[in-house]
Amino acid sequence: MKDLFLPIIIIMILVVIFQISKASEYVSVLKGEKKARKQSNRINGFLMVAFLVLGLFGAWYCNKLYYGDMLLHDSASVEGVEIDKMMLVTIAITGIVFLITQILLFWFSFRYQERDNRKAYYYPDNNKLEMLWTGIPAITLAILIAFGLKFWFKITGDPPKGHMMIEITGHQFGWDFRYPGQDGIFGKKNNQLYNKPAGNSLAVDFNDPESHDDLRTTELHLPVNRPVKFIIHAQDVIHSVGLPHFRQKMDAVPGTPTTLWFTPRFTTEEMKTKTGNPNFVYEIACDQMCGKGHFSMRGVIVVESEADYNAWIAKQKPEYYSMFPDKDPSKQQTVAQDTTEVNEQVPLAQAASIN
Amino acid sequence: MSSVASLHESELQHAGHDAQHEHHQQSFLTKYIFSQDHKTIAKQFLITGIIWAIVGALFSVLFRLQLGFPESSFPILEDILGKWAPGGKISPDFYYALVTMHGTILVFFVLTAGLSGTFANFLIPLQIGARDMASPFLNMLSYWFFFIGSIIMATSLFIQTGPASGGWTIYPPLSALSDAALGSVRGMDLWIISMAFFIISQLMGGLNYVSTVLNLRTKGMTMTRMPLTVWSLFFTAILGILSFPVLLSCVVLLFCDRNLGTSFYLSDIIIAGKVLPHEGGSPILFQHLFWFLGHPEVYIVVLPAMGLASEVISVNARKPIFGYVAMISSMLAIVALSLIVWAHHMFVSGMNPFLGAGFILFTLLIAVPSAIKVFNWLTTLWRGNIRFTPAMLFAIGFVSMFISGGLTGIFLGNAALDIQLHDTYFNIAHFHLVMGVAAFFSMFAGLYQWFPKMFGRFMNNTLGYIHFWITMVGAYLIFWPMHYSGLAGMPRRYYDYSNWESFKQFGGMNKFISIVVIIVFITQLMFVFNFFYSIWKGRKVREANPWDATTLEWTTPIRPGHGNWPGELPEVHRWPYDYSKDGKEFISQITPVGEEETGPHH
Amino acid sequence: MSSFEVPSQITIHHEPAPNTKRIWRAFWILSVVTLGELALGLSIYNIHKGPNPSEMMVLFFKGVICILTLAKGYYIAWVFMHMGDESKLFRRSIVVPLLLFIWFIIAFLHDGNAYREARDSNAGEFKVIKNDVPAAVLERGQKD
Amino acid sequence: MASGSLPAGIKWWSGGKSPYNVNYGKIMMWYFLVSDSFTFGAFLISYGSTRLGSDYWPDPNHVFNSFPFMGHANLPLAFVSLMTFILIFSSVTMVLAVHEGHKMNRKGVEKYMIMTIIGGLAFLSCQAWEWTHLLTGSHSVLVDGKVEHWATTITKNPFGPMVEHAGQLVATPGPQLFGGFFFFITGFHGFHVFSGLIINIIMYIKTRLGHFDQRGHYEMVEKAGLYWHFVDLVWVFVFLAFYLI
Repeated sequence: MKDLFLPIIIIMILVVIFQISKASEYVSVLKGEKKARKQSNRINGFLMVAFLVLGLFGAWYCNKLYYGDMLLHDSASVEGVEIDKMMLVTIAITGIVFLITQILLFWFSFRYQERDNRKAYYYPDNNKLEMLWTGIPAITLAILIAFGLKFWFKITGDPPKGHMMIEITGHQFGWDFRYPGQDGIFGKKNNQLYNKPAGNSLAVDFNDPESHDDLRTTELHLPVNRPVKFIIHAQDVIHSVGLPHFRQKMDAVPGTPTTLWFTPRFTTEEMKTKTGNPNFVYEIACDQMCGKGHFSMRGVIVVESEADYNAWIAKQKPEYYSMFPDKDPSKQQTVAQDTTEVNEQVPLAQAASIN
Repeated sequence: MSSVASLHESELQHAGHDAQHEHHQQSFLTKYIFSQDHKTIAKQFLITGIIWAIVGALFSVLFRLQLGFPESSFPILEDILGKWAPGGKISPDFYYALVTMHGTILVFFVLTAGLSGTFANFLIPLQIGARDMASPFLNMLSYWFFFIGSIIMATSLFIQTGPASGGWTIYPPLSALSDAALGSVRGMDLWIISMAFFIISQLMGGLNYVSTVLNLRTKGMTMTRMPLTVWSLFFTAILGILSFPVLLSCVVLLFCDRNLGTSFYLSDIIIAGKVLPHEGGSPILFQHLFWFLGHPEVYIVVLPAMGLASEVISVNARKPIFGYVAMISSMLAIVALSLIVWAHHMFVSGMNPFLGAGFILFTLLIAVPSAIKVFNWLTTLWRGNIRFTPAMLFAIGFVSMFISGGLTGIFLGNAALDIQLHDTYFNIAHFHLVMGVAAFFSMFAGLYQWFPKMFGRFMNNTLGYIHFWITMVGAYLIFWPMHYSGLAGMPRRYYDYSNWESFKQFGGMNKFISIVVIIVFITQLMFVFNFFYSIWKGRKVREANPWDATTLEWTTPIRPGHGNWPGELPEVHRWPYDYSKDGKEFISQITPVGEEETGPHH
Repeated sequence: MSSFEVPSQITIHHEPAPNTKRIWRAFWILSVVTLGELALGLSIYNIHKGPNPSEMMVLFFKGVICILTLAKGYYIAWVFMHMGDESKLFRRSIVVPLLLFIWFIIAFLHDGNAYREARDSNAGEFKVIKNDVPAAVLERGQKD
Repeated sequence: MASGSLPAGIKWWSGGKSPYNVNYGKIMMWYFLVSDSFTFGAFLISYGSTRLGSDYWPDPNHVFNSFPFMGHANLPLAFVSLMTFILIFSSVTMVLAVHEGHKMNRKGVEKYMIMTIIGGLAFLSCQAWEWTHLLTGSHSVLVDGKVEHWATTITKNPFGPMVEHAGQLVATPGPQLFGGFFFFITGFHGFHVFSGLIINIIMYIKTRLGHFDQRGHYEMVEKAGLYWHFVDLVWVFVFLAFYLI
């Protein structure tokens, strides 16, 4: 019964509206079309202005609600600072145009509503005006394009010297991270070696000596103020490494590596105080639809001081040793085997959590 | 001159003559089902479009329920949807199917077929003074191919594994591998087949529109005497002819990848624990091909909307459209530019930055003709004598939406900013405003305006006013806040945001939006009711030209038969925008130019 | 302004050339050009077979072949399809849209090339086995 | 006449007539061909993009080097050139049929239509032979350290780079998409030839039945001709993309 309550009310309202409309149509036929139109013109003209005023108020209110409190904290990356500025400039320019055109639109509608004594002004064209509003937008856009291109080439170009590299691999539905280890070079990968030996879910070729010191981690840690370049892979479908706080994003495309780079500016701890949110974390959001678990494809980035980072990375164990525990100099065979199993179970566990 | 064949006259007249002869013996089947009359075909497109619009909008209501109330369950959904909503909560698989179908249906079936299919068929012959389309038979086929396509798409909703669920852009490998998503098992094949039929339908329609506009204009109807509606539909048809075939190539290759084991779009894939043998293809190639259609498609949607709005504004402001030639040339510029900017949808796909720079340049150029159009509409309103018919309200609403949605395009076309906004709610707000709501507003404007011509009756005005105001306010309430969540990076196409530290703060906003969506949806149902009710019960049209308009369609009888004009075709003497000229309220296009008339436009 | 004194019979059919000489001439041109292309194609083959293939030379030959093909396309469209007999605006309305292919081709080929570079250029940072083309690409000829 | 200009002194765009002096059917056919060229263009450009995106691509001279009844003779491009000539020649006969149509000479149209149809059949037969040859061929390929024998199929390509194996040069698997694109695009073209052939046969029958004489013009033949020439035109580019460069 309760389920039916709402639909019944809605239908009742619709029936009432319909009856009123029907009645008003009869009235307008009786009154004469011209008179009825006059009345509805007045009402609609008034509503136009009311909509404009209330709409502007609503926009202001929405701004107050979201802009200050939730949105656009300082960019967490050095490169993002300039992009934020450009964003603000673009918001300002488009905002002005928006205000002018919307106000004119609704004001004209109200001001020039049909009146008996009014004659519309026959004004078919004016080339000067056309030139004016071809020229001004063109110039404004040229400026925006110039800045846009500058930043575009900057952030898609090469990172500064001394950057670190991290390989990030997307799969349905999660991220894997690989650090190149001491030598700064990643070991080769070969898809044919997938899960050979078991647990090698990144298909690393362990015959390549450069892979022996590569670290595979479940968390992504970054030192603050050091440029980092992500080398992005995807194993199955297209994913996207979305880093809203760092103002960066790049698709992960199967078969083709892509890259992005940025320089984190604040540690996670600093951001917690800045945002006033004790639970703050940097998140990697998958931004390219990748299947039913798309919404759960979350990664966490921990930005920390150089010292903390060094301490963390020192604790990580090369993946090689967990694959081949007998090669591990510290010979912790049992522990290593456990890791293998865990690695194997990760995708399954994630799949289960979605169902 | 051996083979002097004066085909032309007969060509102009043939449709009418044939129709006149057959008029009395038409059965129900030839009159309403397999009709070759452009007006009936237009109505077929329209009503099919309306049905699809309800379905597509209903889907959005369903997934908005999940987005707005992620922790609630609605037991009624399980009764209706069965396994797709276990426990009254939509499953992620079905959620993505809904999202995909919502996009596909609205972009292709409603805003392409429903909008330009309806109005191109209805208005082109009537407004240029032709008996019918150049090829009424192909025109009929065009509808029936669309119909078959839409039946196939509808079938895919009911198959075991569900319809396609890879997003309306169907990016492979997600759409190519049946292990990647439930919708990619068989739903995707049906999607592709359905789309192939749809493309053929569009092609036949488009060729017909173009050759009709070129060849069948009545005497005196020069190209620069055509109403802007015809111009916009003409350009739309050209865009369709040039871009839809590329979509065909694109999806046919995808079909091969899915079913024949080729690897056009696939390379180095490990899925479900298996290493696939595909090698050498590139998923980005698909995106290039798709957006080569996909971007013009946006203008296929919005150009007719511009044309309809221009015409409605001019008629109801009782003023000529300002800058007629500028309006045409800006549309031409939009057509040309829209075909060369496709890759701005792919700025974060890993595209080469230098290539990206070219696309930034072309993309932002489009803002110029768009700006010209907006200012011209504003100037048309200036010092007019505006009648607020429901059609006019929606046309003004269109301009407002076009401004709001268009300006955010400047953000998205600028790659440095697009990186942050790509695939977020900002993007959703942008394209829903500019090509979703705006195009719908124009479609409504067109329907209220030409309903009397279509059915010989008026729609109820009061319901129209209520429809407009709730929709207008609702559209802004829905899409305005989305800009904010988008600026904060909230990704689109998420099933649930509650696990995300960065986005869960927008839960309240999502709930608010969902409630507004439901109200707006119910209002649209009210419009649909008004539409069908008025077909049979609306106030009758008593005069041939109820809006005091100048264009040719109002010189036909109130309910024109096949062939449109009972006698000779009218001859045209002036452009279509002589409103309030020389002290006259309006001067029809068929009125010869007087000796003492002023102005250059005839 | 508006005068409609149109001659009563406007011909829809174009008068074809009085004889078929033009058609046969086009046929011979097409044949000769095809033979020329064939010769160039075979010389590419021979360059490849040689000990030290000159990539520049191959590229040059390929460019010439492309131009010859466009010429063939021109003859087929203009003579066989009678495009040369159509009105100038009609011709333009067909040819101008085809100009889109210029940007279409540039963008696609450029991007294809860029992806190959992206796949190959990250060597040193990471390597992918399949991209190591065997060094011994000595001869491409092969016994059946 | 070749200048292609319209008679002067007429306002071609003033309505009530075709601005190009062309019947609507021909306009539609031409614009359909423009549209179709975008379909083909998209395929060929995809092929180009993929080819440039690959590290290695087989030399076509090497893949297409056989000729029917010539055994293992190495005759690069010979057969495909024959196919090209067949198609060009059938284009010539088609245009001659159109020419006869202008003169309202039914016998002439019939004669040349028959020749065109034979040309089309010959082309399709050649293509069938070539496909069969590729699909049934056997080439040794080194796969995972073992020598296998492959044909060129939609997913396999035995024309990869050569490596040394057991003291001999053996090919490795080549780019899969070579076969994919080759069979797909030539297949799509073949489909066009096939449909053109069907249209031509219909035209022939209609000519035989005297339909066009009754109608007073042979414009249908002209439109079918446009389609047929387009198929030829596309082949020129397929020939370029797959065989020459």
